[in-house]
Amino acid sequence: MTPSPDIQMRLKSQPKLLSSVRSMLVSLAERIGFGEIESGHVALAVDEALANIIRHGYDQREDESIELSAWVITEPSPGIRIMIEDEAPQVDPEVFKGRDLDDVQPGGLGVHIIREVMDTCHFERRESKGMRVIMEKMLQTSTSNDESTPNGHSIP
Amino acid sequence: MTPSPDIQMRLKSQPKLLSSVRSMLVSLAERIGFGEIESGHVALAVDEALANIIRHGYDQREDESIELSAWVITEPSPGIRIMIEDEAPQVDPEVFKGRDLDDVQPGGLGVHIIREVMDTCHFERRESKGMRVIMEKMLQTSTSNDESTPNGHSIP
Amino acid sequence: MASNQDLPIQLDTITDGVVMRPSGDIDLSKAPSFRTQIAEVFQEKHARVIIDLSEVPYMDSSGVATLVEGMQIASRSGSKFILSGLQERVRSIFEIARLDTVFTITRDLDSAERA
Amino acid sequence: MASNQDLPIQLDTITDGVVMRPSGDIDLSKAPSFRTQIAEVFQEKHARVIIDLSEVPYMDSSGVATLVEGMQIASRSGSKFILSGLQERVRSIFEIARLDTVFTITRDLDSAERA
Ligand SMILES: Nc1ncnc2c1ncn2[C@@H]1O[C@H](COP(=O)(O)OP(=O)(O)O)[C@@H](O)[C@H]1O
Ligand SMILES: Nc1ncnc2c1ncn2[C@@H]1O[C@H](COP(=O)(O)OP(=O)(O)O)[C@@H](O)[C@H]1O
Repeated sequence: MTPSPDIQMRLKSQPKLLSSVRSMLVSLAERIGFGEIESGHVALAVDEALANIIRHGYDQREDESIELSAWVITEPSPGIRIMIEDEAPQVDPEVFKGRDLDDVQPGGLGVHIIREVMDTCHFERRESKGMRVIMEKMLQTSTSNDESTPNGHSIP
Repeated sequence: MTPSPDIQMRLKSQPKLLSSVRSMLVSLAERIGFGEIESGHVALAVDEALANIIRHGYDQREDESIELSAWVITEPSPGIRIMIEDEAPQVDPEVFKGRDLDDVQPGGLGVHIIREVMDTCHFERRESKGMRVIMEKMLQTSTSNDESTPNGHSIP
Repeated sequence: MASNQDLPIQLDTITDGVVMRPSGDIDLSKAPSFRTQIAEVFQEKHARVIIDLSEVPYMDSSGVATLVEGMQIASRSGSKFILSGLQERVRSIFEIARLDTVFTITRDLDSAERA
Repeated sequence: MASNQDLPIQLDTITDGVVMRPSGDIDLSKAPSFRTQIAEVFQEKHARVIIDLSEVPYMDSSGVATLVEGMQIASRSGSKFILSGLQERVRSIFEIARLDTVFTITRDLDSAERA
Protein backbone atom coordinates (compact mmCIF):
# COMPACT_ATOMS: atom_id res chain seq x y z
CA MET A 1 0.00 0.00 0.00
CA THR A 2 1.29 3.42 -0.93
CA PRO A 3 1.53 5.85 1.99
CA SER A 4 -0.27 9.18 1.60
CA PRO A 5 1.73 11.85 -0.23
CA ASP A 6 3.76 14.39 1.72
CA ILE A 7 2.52 17.18 -0.52
CA GLN A 8 -0.44 17.20 -2.85
CA MET A 9 -1.34 20.01 -5.20
CA ARG A 10 -4.45 20.53 -7.22
CA LEU A 11 -4.22 23.26 -9.81
CA LYS A 12 -6.20 24.71 -12.64
CA SER A 13 -4.90 23.93 -16.12
CA GLN A 14 -3.34 27.36 -16.54
CA PRO A 15 0.14 27.91 -18.03
CA LYS A 16 0.68 30.84 -15.68
CA LEU A 17 0.62 28.50 -12.67
CA LEU A 18 3.52 26.36 -13.93
CA SER A 19 6.18 28.60 -12.41
CA SER A 20 4.66 28.18 -8.93
CA VAL A 21 4.71 24.40 -9.26
CA ARG A 22 8.32 24.49 -10.43
CA SER A 23 9.35 26.66 -7.48
CA MET A 24 7.65 24.30 -5.06
CA LEU A 25 9.43 21.28 -6.55
CA VAL A 26 12.87 22.87 -6.76
CA SER A 27 12.57 23.72 -3.09
CA LEU A 28 11.35 20.24 -2.15
CA ALA A 29 14.06 18.51 -4.20
CA GLU A 30 16.78 20.70 -2.71
CA ARG A 31 15.43 19.91 0.73
CA ILE A 32 15.70 16.20 -0.04
CA GLY A 33 19.31 16.77 -0.95
CA PHE A 34 19.33 17.09 -4.74
CA GLY A 35 21.81 19.60 -6.15
CA GLU A 36 20.77 22.72 -8.02
CA ILE A 37 20.87 21.17 -11.50
CA GLU A 38 19.11 17.97 -10.48
CA SER A 39 16.41 19.87 -8.60
CA GLY A 40 15.91 21.92 -11.74
CA HIS A 41 15.54 18.69 -13.69
CA VAL A 42 12.80 17.44 -11.37
CA ALA A 43 10.93 20.71 -11.90
CA LEU A 44 11.54 20.50 -15.66
CA ALA A 45 10.09 16.99 -15.90
CA VAL A 46 6.96 18.04 -14.04
CA ASP A 47 6.65 21.23 -16.09
CA GLU A 48 6.81 19.16 -19.30
CA ALA A 49 4.20 16.71 -18.06
CA LEU A 50 1.85 19.52 -16.98
CA ALA A 51 2.37 21.44 -20.23
CA ASN A 52 1.49 18.29 -22.20
CA ILE A 53 -1.68 17.78 -20.19
CA ILE A 54 -2.70 21.40 -20.77
CA ARG A 55 -1.92 21.29 -24.51
CA HIS A 56 -2.84 17.78 -25.54
CA GLY A 57 -5.13 16.52 -22.78
CA TYR A 58 -7.16 19.65 -22.17
CA ASP A 59 -6.65 21.35 -25.53
CA GLN A 60 -5.56 24.57 -23.74
CA ARG A 61 -8.78 24.84 -21.70
CA GLU A 62 -7.82 26.70 -18.53
CA ASP A 63 -10.63 25.64 -16.20
CA GLU A 64 -9.76 21.96 -15.95
CA SER A 65 -8.02 20.39 -12.99
CA ILE A 66 -4.68 18.63 -12.53
CA GLU A 67 -3.54 16.85 -9.40
CA LEU A 68 0.07 16.41 -8.41
CA SER A 69 1.23 14.24 -5.50
CA ALA A 70 4.78 14.15 -4.20
CA TRP A 71 6.41 11.66 -1.86
CA VAL A 72 9.70 12.20 -0.14
CA ILE A 73 11.41 8.81 -0.36
CA THR A 74 13.85 7.90 2.39
CA GLU A 75 14.22 4.10 2.02
CA PRO A 76 16.27 2.41 0.63
CA SER A 77 17.87 5.70 -0.47
CA PRO A 78 16.65 9.31 -0.60
CA GLY A 79 14.65 10.40 -3.59
CA ILE A 80 11.38 11.79 -4.82
CA ARG A 81 8.29 10.20 -6.36
CA ILE A 82 5.80 12.34 -8.25
CA MET A 83 2.40 11.35 -9.56
CA ILE A 84 0.38 13.58 -11.89
CA GLU A 85 -3.25 12.82 -12.69
CA ASP A 86 -5.62 14.48 -15.13
CA GLU A 87 -9.23 14.06 -16.16
CA ALA A 88 -8.61 14.38 -19.88
CA PRO A 89 -9.73 11.87 -22.52
CA GLN A 90 -7.71 8.67 -22.23
CA VAL A 91 -5.08 7.88 -24.85
CA ASP A 92 -2.94 4.86 -25.62
CA PRO A 93 0.06 5.02 -23.27
CA GLU A 94 2.15 4.16 -26.35
CA VAL A 95 1.93 7.82 -27.45
CA PHE A 96 4.28 8.67 -24.60
CA LYS A 97 7.14 6.83 -26.20
CA GLY A 98 8.88 9.99 -27.38
CA ARG A 99 10.13 10.43 -30.91
CA ASP A 100 13.45 9.93 -32.66
CA LEU A 101 15.51 13.04 -31.95
CA ASP A 102 17.70 12.74 -35.05
CA ASP A 103 14.90 14.38 -36.98
CA VAL A 104 15.07 18.06 -35.96
CA GLN A 105 11.55 19.37 -35.37
CA PRO A 106 10.02 22.04 -33.19
CA GLY A 107 7.90 19.56 -31.23
CA GLY A 108 8.08 16.15 -29.73
CA LEU A 109 10.63 16.93 -27.02
CA GLY A 110 8.58 16.89 -23.83
CA VAL A 111 8.24 13.16 -23.28
CA HIS A 112 11.86 12.62 -24.22
CA ILE A 113 12.97 15.20 -21.64
CA ILE A 114 10.90 13.61 -18.88
CA ARG A 115 12.39 10.17 -19.60
CA GLU A 116 15.87 11.58 -19.75
CA VAL A 117 15.96 13.59 -16.51
CA MET A 118 14.05 11.18 -14.28
CA ASP A 119 15.18 7.69 -13.28
CA THR A 120 11.83 6.11 -14.03
CA CYS A 121 8.64 7.33 -15.61
CA HIS A 122 5.44 5.42 -16.28
CA PHE A 123 2.31 6.58 -18.12
CA GLU A 124 -1.01 4.78 -17.67
CA ARG A 125 -4.76 5.14 -17.94
CA ARG A 126 -6.46 5.94 -14.64
CA GLU A 127 -9.17 3.61 -13.41
CA SER A 128 -12.12 5.83 -14.21
CA LYS A 129 -11.14 8.68 -16.48
CA GLY A 130 -7.96 10.57 -17.34
CA MET A 131 -4.29 9.69 -17.51
CA ARG A 132 -1.64 9.24 -14.83
CA VAL A 133 2.12 9.56 -14.92
CA ILE A 134 4.36 8.40 -12.09
CA MET A 135 8.00 9.40 -12.09
CA GLU A 136 10.84 8.87 -9.69
CA LYS A 137 14.32 10.20 -9.22
CA MET A 138 16.77 8.94 -6.66
CA LEU A 139 19.68 10.78 -5.14
CA GLN A 140 23.20 9.75 -6.15
CA THR A 141 22.17 7.82 -9.22
CA SER A 142 23.13 8.93 -12.68
CA THR A 143 20.50 10.81 -14.65
CA SER A 144 20.96 8.40 -17.51
CA ASN A 145 18.04 6.03 -17.60
CA ASP A 146 18.84 3.60 -20.38
CA GLU A 147 17.43 0.59 -18.64
CA SER A 148 15.06 1.78 -16.01
CA THR A 149 12.29 3.33 -18.09
CA PRO A 150 9.69 1.12 -19.70
CA ASN A 151 10.11 2.71 -23.12
CA GLY A 152 13.51 4.20 -22.43
CA HIS A 153 15.60 5.68 -25.16
CA SER A 154 19.20 4.72 -25.16
CA ILE A 155 21.00 8.01 -24.66
CA PRO A 156 24.62 8.00 -25.72
CA MET B 1 -20.42 31.59 -4.10
CA THR B 2 -16.67 31.28 -3.95
CA PRO B 3 -15.04 30.02 -7.16
CA SER B 4 -12.77 27.00 -6.84
CA PRO B 5 -9.19 27.83 -5.88
CA ASP B 6 -6.52 28.24 -8.57
CA ILE B 7 -4.07 26.21 -6.52
CA GLN B 8 -4.76 23.90 -3.62
CA MET B 9 -2.13 22.19 -1.53
CA ARG B 10 -2.50 19.46 1.05
CA LEU B 11 0.58 18.84 3.10
CA LYS B 12 1.68 16.82 6.07
CA SER B 13 2.29 18.79 9.24
CA GLN B 14 6.06 18.70 8.84
CA PRO B 15 8.30 21.73 9.41
CA LYS B 16 10.60 20.58 6.61
CA LEU B 17 7.84 21.16 4.06
CA LEU B 18 7.41 24.83 4.93
CA SER B 19 10.14 25.99 2.56
CA SER B 20 8.38 24.35 -0.42
CA VAL B 21 5.13 26.12 0.42
CA ARG B 22 6.96 29.44 0.74
CA SER B 23 8.64 28.98 -2.64
CA MET B 24 5.33 28.20 -4.29
CA LEU B 25 3.72 31.30 -2.80
CA VAL B 26 6.57 33.67 -3.59
CA SER B 27 6.40 32.53 -7.19
CA LEU B 28 2.61 32.87 -7.32
CA ALA B 29 2.65 36.31 -5.71
CA GLU B 30 5.36 37.55 -8.07
CA ARG B 31 3.37 36.23 -10.98
CA ILE B 32 0.36 38.22 -9.77
CA GLY B 33 2.56 41.28 -9.76
CA PHE B 34 3.68 41.70 -6.15
CA GLY B 35 7.23 42.95 -5.70
CA GLU B 36 9.96 40.89 -4.09
CA ILE B 37 9.42 42.16 -0.54
CA GLU B 38 5.63 41.89 -0.68
CA SER B 39 5.79 38.40 -2.19
CA GLY B 40 8.09 37.47 0.67
CA HIS B 41 5.52 38.86 3.09
CA VAL B 42 2.76 36.68 1.64
CA ALA B 43 5.00 33.63 2.11
CA LEU B 44 5.90 34.80 5.62
CA ALA B 45 2.26 35.11 6.66
CA VAL B 46 1.48 31.61 5.42
CA ASP B 47 4.64 30.21 7.03
CA GLU B 48 3.59 31.71 10.38
CA ALA B 49 0.07 30.33 10.10
CA LEU B 50 1.34 26.85 9.19
CA ALA B 51 3.97 26.90 11.93
CA ASN B 52 1.27 27.80 14.48
CA ILE B 53 -0.93 24.94 13.31
CA ILE B 54 1.99 22.51 13.59
CA ARG B 55 3.04 23.77 17.04
CA HIS B 56 -0.22 24.66 18.73
CA GLY B 57 -2.88 22.82 16.76
CA TYR B 58 -1.08 19.54 16.19
CA ASP B 59 1.38 19.69 19.07
CA GLN B 60 4.27 18.99 16.65
CA ARG B 61 2.76 15.72 15.37
CA GLU B 62 4.08 15.30 11.83
CA ASP B 63 1.46 12.97 10.36
CA GLU B 64 -1.48 15.35 10.45
CA SER B 65 -2.81 17.17 7.42
CA ILE B 66 -3.10 20.85 6.47
CA GLU B 67 -4.89 22.21 3.45
CA LEU B 68 -4.03 25.47 1.74
CA SER B 69 -6.10 27.06 -1.02
CA ALA B 70 -5.02 30.06 -3.05
CA TRP B 71 -7.07 32.28 -5.31
CA VAL B 72 -5.62 34.71 -7.78
CA ILE B 73 -7.86 37.77 -7.48
CA THR B 74 -8.27 39.96 -10.54
CA GLU B 75 -11.39 42.00 -9.74
CA PRO B 76 -11.75 44.77 -8.62
CA SER B 77 -7.95 44.87 -8.39
CA PRO B 78 -5.20 42.21 -8.48
CA GLY B 79 -4.42 40.37 -5.31
CA ILE B 80 -4.26 37.03 -3.57
CA ARG B 81 -6.60 35.21 -1.19
CA ILE B 82 -5.31 32.32 0.88
CA MET B 83 -7.30 29.93 3.04
CA ILE B 84 -5.64 27.48 5.42
CA GLU B 85 -7.62 24.73 7.11
CA ASP B 86 -6.58 22.23 9.75
CA GLU B 87 -8.21 19.37 11.62
CA ALA B 88 -6.85 20.31 15.03
CA PRO B 89 -8.96 20.78 18.17
CA GLN B 90 -11.01 23.95 17.90
CA VAL B 91 -10.04 26.99 19.95
CA ASP B 92 -11.66 30.33 20.65
CA PRO B 93 -10.80 32.62 17.69
CA GLU B 94 -10.02 35.25 20.34
CA VAL B 95 -6.63 33.56 20.92
CA PHE B 96 -5.54 34.89 17.54
CA LYS B 97 -5.64 38.45 18.73
CA GLY B 98 -1.88 38.75 19.02
CA ARG B 99 -0.17 40.14 22.10
CA ASP B 100 1.15 43.53 23.11
CA LEU B 101 4.58 43.88 21.53
CA ASP B 102 5.91 46.36 24.07
CA ASP B 103 6.65 43.43 26.33
CA VAL B 104 9.73 41.81 24.78
CA GLN B 105 9.30 38.02 24.81
CA PRO B 106 10.54 35.17 22.65
CA GLY B 107 7.04 34.13 21.59
CA GLY B 108 3.74 35.59 20.57
CA LEU B 109 4.88 37.17 17.32
CA GLY B 110 3.32 34.93 14.67
CA VAL B 111 -0.26 36.21 14.75
CA HIS B 112 0.97 39.77 14.93
CA ILE B 113 3.13 39.26 11.84
CA ILE B 114 0.25 37.77 9.84
CA ARG B 115 -2.01 40.70 10.69
CA GLU B 116 0.70 43.18 9.87
CA VAL B 117 1.80 41.91 6.45
CA MET B 118 -1.61 40.97 5.05
CA ASP B 119 -4.44 43.40 4.31
CA THR B 120 -7.07 41.24 6.00
CA CYS B 121 -6.95 38.09 8.06
CA HIS B 122 -9.80 36.19 9.68
CA PHE B 123 -9.64 33.17 11.99
CA GLU B 124 -12.70 30.98 12.56
CA ARG B 125 -13.88 27.54 13.59
CA ARG B 126 -14.60 25.24 10.68
CA GLU B 127 -18.05 23.70 10.42
CA SER B 128 -17.10 20.19 11.54
CA LYS B 129 -13.66 20.11 13.10
CA GLY B 130 -10.53 22.20 12.93
CA MET B 131 -9.75 25.87 12.42
CA ARG B 132 -9.65 28.05 9.32
CA VAL B 133 -7.82 31.24 8.53
CA ILE B 134 -8.54 33.35 5.47
CA MET B 135 -6.15 36.11 4.51
CA GLU B 136 -5.98 38.54 1.63
CA LYS B 137 -3.48 40.95 0.24
CA MET B 138 -4.16 43.33 -2.61
CA LEU B 139 -1.67 44.87 -4.97
CA GLN B 140 -0.94 48.58 -4.66
CA THR B 141 -2.36 48.97 -1.19
CA SER B 142 -0.21 49.80 1.78
CA THR B 143 0.80 46.89 4.00
CA SER B 144 -0.46 48.75 7.02
CA ASN B 145 -3.73 47.24 8.12
CA ASP B 146 -4.88 49.41 11.00
CA GLU B 147 -8.50 49.32 10.08
CA SER B 148 -9.06 46.34 7.87
CA THR B 149 -8.38 43.49 10.29
CA PRO B 150 -11.03 42.47 12.80
CA ASN B 151 -8.63 42.62 15.73
CA GLY B 152 -6.03 44.79 14.06
CA HIS B 153 -3.23 46.35 15.99
CA SER B 154 -2.62 49.95 15.32
CA ILE B 155 0.90 50.05 13.92
CA PRO B 156 2.55 53.44 14.12
CA MET C 1 -2.66 39.03 -15.27
CA ALA C 2 -3.06 39.19 -19.05
CA SER C 3 -0.03 41.40 -19.49
CA ASN C 4 2.02 38.86 -17.56
CA GLN C 5 1.82 36.54 -20.52
CA ASP C 6 4.09 38.89 -22.44
CA LEU C 7 7.74 38.00 -22.45
CA PRO C 8 9.81 41.16 -22.08
CA ILE C 9 12.41 41.27 -24.87
CA GLN C 10 14.99 44.01 -25.35
CA LEU C 11 15.89 44.68 -28.97
CA ASP C 12 19.30 46.04 -30.01
CA THR C 13 20.42 46.86 -33.53
CA ILE C 14 23.84 45.65 -34.68
CA THR C 15 25.68 46.23 -37.98
CA ASP C 16 24.10 43.39 -39.90
CA GLY C 17 21.05 42.56 -37.84
CA VAL C 18 19.45 42.54 -34.43
CA VAL C 19 19.95 41.15 -30.93
CA MET C 20 16.87 39.92 -29.03
CA ARG C 21 17.38 39.71 -25.28
CA PRO C 22 14.37 38.09 -23.54
CA SER C 23 14.32 38.12 -19.75
CA GLY C 24 12.71 35.66 -17.38
CA ASP C 25 11.62 32.03 -17.54
CA ILE C 26 10.41 30.87 -20.96
CA ASP C 27 7.72 28.24 -20.43
CA LEU C 28 4.32 27.41 -21.87
CA SER C 29 2.93 30.72 -20.59
CA LYS C 30 5.56 32.83 -22.34
CA ALA C 31 6.42 30.80 -25.44
CA PRO C 32 3.51 32.21 -27.53
CA SER C 33 4.71 35.76 -26.88
CA PHE C 34 8.29 34.68 -27.70
CA ARG C 35 7.12 33.14 -30.99
CA THR C 36 5.17 36.26 -32.01
CA GLN C 37 8.09 38.55 -31.32
CA ILE C 38 10.56 36.36 -33.22
CA ALA C 39 8.21 36.27 -36.21
CA GLU C 40 7.95 40.07 -36.10
CA VAL C 41 11.71 40.45 -36.14
CA PHE C 42 12.02 38.17 -39.16
CA GLN C 43 9.58 40.30 -41.13
CA GLU C 44 12.31 42.91 -41.27
CA LYS C 45 14.90 40.74 -43.12
CA HIS C 46 18.06 40.78 -41.05
CA ALA C 47 21.28 39.09 -42.12
CA ARG C 48 21.83 38.08 -38.48
CA VAL C 49 19.45 37.45 -35.59
CA ILE C 50 21.10 36.84 -32.23
CA ILE C 51 19.06 35.52 -29.32
CA ASP C 52 20.88 36.54 -26.17
CA LEU C 53 19.66 34.14 -23.46
CA SER C 54 21.84 35.48 -20.67
CA GLU C 55 18.77 36.77 -18.79
CA VAL C 56 16.79 33.53 -19.13
CA PRO C 57 17.22 31.32 -16.06
CA TYR C 58 14.80 28.62 -17.23
CA MET C 59 13.44 27.26 -20.48
CA ASP C 60 11.27 24.25 -21.20
CA SER C 61 10.56 22.43 -24.46
CA SER C 62 8.00 25.03 -25.54
CA GLY C 63 10.77 27.63 -25.54
CA VAL C 64 13.12 25.25 -27.34
CA ALA C 65 10.43 24.49 -29.93
CA THR C 66 10.03 28.22 -30.55
CA LEU C 67 13.77 28.52 -31.18
CA VAL C 68 13.72 25.55 -33.57
CA GLU C 69 10.99 27.36 -35.50
CA GLY C 70 13.10 30.51 -35.50
CA MET C 71 16.04 28.57 -36.88
CA GLN C 72 13.83 27.15 -39.64
CA ILE C 73 12.53 30.60 -40.63
CA ALA C 74 16.11 31.88 -40.64
CA SER C 75 17.36 29.12 -42.91
CA ARG C 76 14.49 29.74 -45.34
CA SER C 77 15.25 33.45 -45.43
CA GLY C 78 19.02 32.97 -45.56
CA SER C 79 19.68 34.72 -42.24
CA LYS C 80 22.11 33.66 -39.55
CA PHE C 81 20.35 32.59 -36.32
CA ILE C 82 22.61 32.47 -33.28
CA LEU C 83 21.99 31.65 -29.63
CA SER C 84 24.32 33.20 -27.08
CA GLY C 85 24.92 33.46 -23.36
CA LEU C 86 23.04 30.31 -22.30
CA GLN C 87 22.94 29.71 -18.55
CA GLU C 88 23.94 26.22 -17.46
CA ARG C 89 20.39 25.07 -16.76
CA VAL C 90 19.21 26.24 -20.17
CA ARG C 91 22.20 24.72 -21.93
CA SER C 92 21.37 21.43 -20.25
CA ILE C 93 17.95 21.25 -21.94
CA PHE C 94 19.52 21.80 -25.38
CA GLU C 95 21.85 18.91 -24.64
CA ILE C 96 19.01 16.67 -23.53
CA ALA C 97 17.12 17.54 -26.72
CA ARG C 98 20.36 16.88 -28.64
CA LEU C 99 20.04 20.31 -30.23
CA ASP C 100 23.28 21.71 -28.83
CA THR C 101 25.06 20.83 -32.08
CA VAL C 102 22.17 21.78 -34.37
CA PHE C 103 22.04 25.42 -33.27
CA THR C 104 24.91 27.85 -33.58
CA ILE C 105 25.56 28.57 -29.92
CA THR C 106 28.18 31.06 -28.78
CA ARG C 107 29.43 31.86 -25.33
CA ASP C 108 28.79 35.59 -25.46
CA LEU C 109 27.50 38.41 -27.61
CA ASP C 110 30.92 39.31 -28.95
CA SER C 111 31.42 35.89 -30.46
CA ALA C 112 27.83 35.89 -31.69
CA GLU C 113 28.42 39.07 -33.70
CA ARG C 114 31.45 37.44 -35.34
CA ALA C 115 30.06 33.91 -35.78
CA MET D 1 16.38 13.97 5.84
CA ALA D 2 17.24 13.99 9.55
CA SER D 3 20.52 15.77 8.97
CA ASN D 4 18.66 18.43 7.03
CA GLN D 5 17.18 19.70 10.27
CA ASP D 6 20.60 20.93 11.28
CA LEU D 7 21.32 24.56 10.60
CA PRO D 8 24.90 24.92 9.34
CA ILE D 9 26.68 27.56 11.41
CA GLN D 10 30.25 28.67 10.92
CA LEU D 11 32.02 29.69 14.16
CA ASP D 12 34.86 32.22 14.21
CA THR D 13 36.80 33.32 17.24
CA ILE D 14 37.41 37.03 17.75
CA THR D 15 39.42 38.87 20.44
CA ASP D 16 36.68 39.02 23.04
CA GLY D 17 34.25 36.39 21.85
CA VAL D 18 32.80 34.54 18.91
CA VAL D 19 31.01 35.12 15.62
CA MET D 20 28.23 32.69 14.64
CA ARG D 21 27.42 32.71 10.92
CA PRO D 22 24.38 30.53 10.14
CA SER D 23 23.55 29.93 6.49
CA GLY D 24 20.17 29.29 4.91
CA ASP D 25 16.57 29.98 5.81
CA ILE D 26 15.78 29.89 9.54
CA ASP D 27 12.23 28.63 10.00
CA LEU D 28 10.42 26.18 12.27
CA SER D 29 12.50 23.30 10.88
CA LYS D 30 15.84 24.93 11.67
CA ALA D 31 15.07 27.02 14.78
CA PRO D 32 15.59 24.11 17.23
CA SER D 33 19.08 23.51 15.85
CA PHE D 34 19.78 27.26 15.99
CA ARG D 35 18.67 27.38 19.65
CA THR D 36 20.84 24.40 20.62
CA GLN D 37 23.93 25.85 18.99
CA ILE D 38 23.41 29.29 20.57
CA ALA D 39 23.05 27.65 23.99
CA GLU D 40 26.27 25.71 23.43
CA VAL D 41 28.16 28.87 22.55
CA PHE D 42 26.94 30.58 25.72
CA GLN D 43 28.25 27.74 27.87
CA GLU D 44 31.72 29.03 27.04
CA LYS D 45 31.29 32.52 28.56
CA HIS D 46 32.14 35.01 25.84
CA ALA D 47 32.21 38.78 26.41
CA ARG D 48 30.75 39.21 22.90
CA VAL D 49 28.57 36.98 20.74
CA ILE D 50 27.97 38.24 17.21
CA ILE D 51 25.31 36.62 15.05
CA ASP D 52 26.27 37.34 11.44
CA LEU D 53 23.04 36.96 9.45
CA SER D 54 24.50 37.89 6.06
CA GLU D 55 23.97 34.35 4.78
CA VAL D 56 20.36 34.10 6.00
CA PRO D 57 17.89 35.05 3.23
CA TYR D 58 14.77 34.26 5.27
CA MET D 59 13.73 34.11 8.91
CA ASP D 60 10.34 33.64 10.51
CA SER D 61 9.15 34.28 14.07
CA SER D 62 10.65 31.01 15.32
CA GLY D 63 14.09 32.32 14.33
CA VAL D 64 13.35 35.70 15.88
CA ALA D 65 12.15 34.01 19.08
CA THR D 66 15.42 32.08 19.26
CA LEU D 67 17.37 35.33 19.00
CA VAL D 68 15.25 36.95 21.73
CA GLU D 69 16.16 34.00 23.95
CA GLY D 70 19.81 34.45 23.02
CA MET D 71 19.61 38.12 23.98
CA GLN D 72 18.06 37.17 27.32
CA ILE D 73 20.78 34.61 28.08
CA ALA D 74 23.39 37.22 27.12
CA SER D 75 21.97 39.86 29.41
CA ARG D 76 21.88 37.38 32.33
CA SER D 77 25.50 36.41 31.72
CA GLY D 78 26.66 39.98 31.10
CA SER D 79 27.71 39.32 27.46
CA LYS D 80 27.19 41.56 24.49
CA PHE D 81 24.82 40.06 21.92
CA ILE D 82 24.95 41.69 18.50
CA LEU D 83 23.17 40.99 15.23
CA SER D 84 24.92 41.99 12.04
CA GLY D 85 24.57 41.88 8.26
CA LEU D 86 20.78 41.48 8.09
CA GLN D 87 19.41 41.16 4.60
CA GLU D 88 16.49 43.46 3.80
CA ARG D 89 13.85 40.73 4.08
CA VAL D 90 15.15 39.63 7.47
CA ARG D 91 15.41 43.19 8.72
CA SER D 92 11.80 43.68 7.76
CA ILE D 93 10.59 41.00 10.17
CA PHE D 94 12.49 42.62 13.05
CA GLU D 95 10.75 45.87 12.24
CA ILE D 96 7.34 44.19 12.10
CA ALA D 97 8.04 42.58 15.49
CA ARG D 98 9.22 46.01 16.70
CA LEU D 99 12.47 44.42 17.83
CA ASP D 100 14.73 46.45 15.57
CA THR D 101 15.42 48.87 18.40
CA VAL D 102 15.56 46.22 21.14
CA PHE D 103 18.49 44.32 19.60
CA THR D 104 21.89 45.81 18.93
CA ILE D 105 21.97 45.57 15.14
CA THR D 106 25.00 46.60 13.11
CA ARG D 107 25.45 46.87 9.39
CA ASP D 108 28.53 44.66 9.13
CA LEU D 109 30.95 42.54 11.11
CA ASP D 110 33.48 45.33 11.54
CA SER D 111 30.99 47.53 13.34
CA ALA D 112 29.78 44.52 15.33
CA GLU D 113 33.26 43.90 16.71
CA ARG D 114 33.45 47.52 17.83
CA ALA D 115 29.86 47.94 19.07
N1 LIG E 1 -0.94 14.51 -21.52
C1 LIG E 1 -1.09 14.05 -22.78
N2 LIG E 1 -2.30 13.66 -23.22
C2 LIG E 1 -2.46 13.19 -24.46
N3 LIG E 1 -1.46 13.06 -25.35
C3 LIG E 1 -0.23 13.43 -24.99
C4 LIG E 1 0.01 13.94 -23.69
N4 LIG E 1 1.33 14.19 -23.60
C5 LIG E 1 1.86 13.89 -24.77
N5 LIG E 1 0.93 13.42 -25.63
C6 LIG E 1 1.17 12.94 -26.99
O1 LIG E 1 2.52 12.57 -27.07
C7 LIG E 1 3.17 13.30 -28.12
C8 LIG E 1 4.60 13.62 -27.72
O2 LIG E 1 4.62 14.59 -26.69
P1 LIG E 1 5.88 15.51 -26.49
O3 LIG E 1 7.10 14.65 -26.52
O4 LIG E 1 5.72 16.32 -25.29
O5 LIG E 1 5.93 16.43 -27.78
P2 LIG E 1 4.92 17.59 -28.25
O6 LIG E 1 4.05 17.89 -27.10
O7 LIG E 1 5.81 18.73 -28.62
O8 LIG E 1 4.22 17.01 -29.42
C9 LIG E 1 2.32 14.52 -28.36
O9 LIG E 1 2.42 15.02 -29.64
C10 LIG E 1 0.92 13.99 -28.03
O10 LIG E 1 0.37 13.35 -29.17
N1 LIG F 1 -3.18 27.23 14.90
C1 LIG F 1 -3.39 27.45 16.21
N2 LIG F 1 -4.12 26.62 16.96
C2 LIG F 1 -4.33 26.86 18.27
N3 LIG F 1 -3.84 27.92 18.91
C3 LIG F 1 -3.09 28.80 18.24
C4 LIG F 1 -2.82 28.61 16.85
N4 LIG F 1 -2.07 29.64 16.44
C5 LIG F 1 -1.88 30.42 17.50
N5 LIG F 1 -2.46 29.93 18.59
C6 LIG F 1 -2.52 30.55 19.93
O1 LIG F 1 -2.26 31.92 19.76
C7 LIG F 1 -1.11 32.32 20.53
C8 LIG F 1 -0.33 33.40 19.78
O2 LIG F 1 0.32 32.83 18.65
P1 LIG F 1 1.60 33.52 18.05
O3 LIG F 1 1.34 34.98 17.92
O4 LIG F 1 1.98 32.84 16.81
O5 LIG F 1 2.72 33.33 19.14
P2 LIG F 1 3.42 31.99 19.67
O6 LIG F 1 3.07 30.91 18.72
O7 LIG F 1 4.86 32.32 19.68
O8 LIG F 1 2.88 31.76 21.04
C9 LIG F 1 -0.35 31.04 20.75
O9 LIG F 1 0.42 31.09 21.93
C10 LIG F 1 -1.45 30.00 20.84
O10 LIG F 1 -1.99 29.96 22.13
